[in-house]
Amino acid sequence: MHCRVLLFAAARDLAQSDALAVDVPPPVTAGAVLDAIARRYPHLAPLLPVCRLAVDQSFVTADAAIPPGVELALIPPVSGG
Amino acid sequence: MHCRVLLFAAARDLAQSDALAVDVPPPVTAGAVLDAIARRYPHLAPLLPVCRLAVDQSFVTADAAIPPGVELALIPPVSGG
Amino acid sequence: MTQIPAETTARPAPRIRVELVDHEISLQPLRDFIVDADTGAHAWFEGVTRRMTGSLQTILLSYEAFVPMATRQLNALAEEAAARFSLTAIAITHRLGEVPVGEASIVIGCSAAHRVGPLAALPWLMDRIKADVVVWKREHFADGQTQWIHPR
Amino acid sequence: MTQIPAETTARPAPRIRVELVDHEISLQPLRDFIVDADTGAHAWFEGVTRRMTGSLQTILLSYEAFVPMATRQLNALAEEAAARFSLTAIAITHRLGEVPVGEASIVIGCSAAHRVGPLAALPWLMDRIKADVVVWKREHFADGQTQWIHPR
Repeated sequence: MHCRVLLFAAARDLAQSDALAVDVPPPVTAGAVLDAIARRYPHLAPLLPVCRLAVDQSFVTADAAIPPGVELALIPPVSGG
Repeated sequence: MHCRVLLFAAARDLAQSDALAVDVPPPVTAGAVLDAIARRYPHLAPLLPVCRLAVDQSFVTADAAIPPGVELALIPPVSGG
Repeated sequence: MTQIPAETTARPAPRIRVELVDHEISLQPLRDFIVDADTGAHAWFEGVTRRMTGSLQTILLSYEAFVPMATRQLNALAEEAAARFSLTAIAITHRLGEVPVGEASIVIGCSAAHRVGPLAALPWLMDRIKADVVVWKREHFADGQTQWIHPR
Repeated sequence: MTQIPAETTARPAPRIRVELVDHEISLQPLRDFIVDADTGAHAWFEGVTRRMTGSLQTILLSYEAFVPMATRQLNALAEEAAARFSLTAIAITHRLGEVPVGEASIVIGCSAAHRVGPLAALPWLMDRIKADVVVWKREHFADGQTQWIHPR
């Protein structure tokens, strides 16, 4: 499945883009999306272990299934407040 | 010992004065001062069990000895803030 | 707002105001929002850019957010805090973009009839915001370096 | 103030300001007092006269204090809070006399480099103030009755 993923903060700087695209083989889970990003974008790999994936603006766990058509965002550790 | 005691809030209203005076037989402790007030000013008696005595602007316990010349204040339960 | 007439014994819904802004945060509108005649206790937290972090001198911080998700998260946290701590009103404003030393990046104000709820709500909210809300801080140091802060 | 040159590693003494006033409390001087470039976290509590206590409508509260003792107690509590919670600055203002509905009887502001101390200091201070500081509140109800509040 072709997945577009929004990028923020250091992840966006590392990728030099505010989004990336990866093809994820089934079963398409959040963990599989992160694995596909790590393979396709080695610059991002060091940051990925501490990132979370948000699906339609909610955090999901690695085993969550990703249906087609949802909005994906790669969330590095947050530092607001 | 002749003791003058400052009064505040409901205690002052009950006594209709901002201070009172009592003669306290030795040993002059904080508890003895409160007992002397209760005998001499029966209007104040219902409030006294919840009052504290301050000696030179510090709270003392009932068994504290009261030396001559200190400032005594009868402190009803506080409600600032 | 419901069309059903309020009963005097019914607890009104908490008032909630969440904003992400790109300018200096004004306190007065936030105070006006959380104050009413039946709130006896107001508690506030302001997070402000400070000059020194360890031995490094900060010139300014800049904040970026995934705005729609952060807005949704802050509203959900405000709702949860209002229920958990019996708040009458709560206002959360986070500033984005550059925040110079001495200016606030976040202001939270909340109110209730009594003091315990608002005072307990502030640390709970700040902990939750710092753990989960999708806002990121970048330090700009006096030596020209910048660094995204990604606490692990 | 000491004449010995400050070492950059020494922790400066906390700044403390305690006031009992007989007029409306202005926040701006308190903010100016607790803010400096090295404080990243400011927390505030305002206790405000509210309209309803149970089913009784309050018109105003009036406060009386044993002023020299209350001033001494508030200074001691501010010192203790500053040490216990690593505060940079702390300001406590209590208003005396009549305080109409919607106006503050007490404002506490405190600051530190990080948020944990100021947020923990506020409930600690309010609990201590309500337990021990020699200030008394009198309720003036809409029906003309007045009552000293002497919680047991």
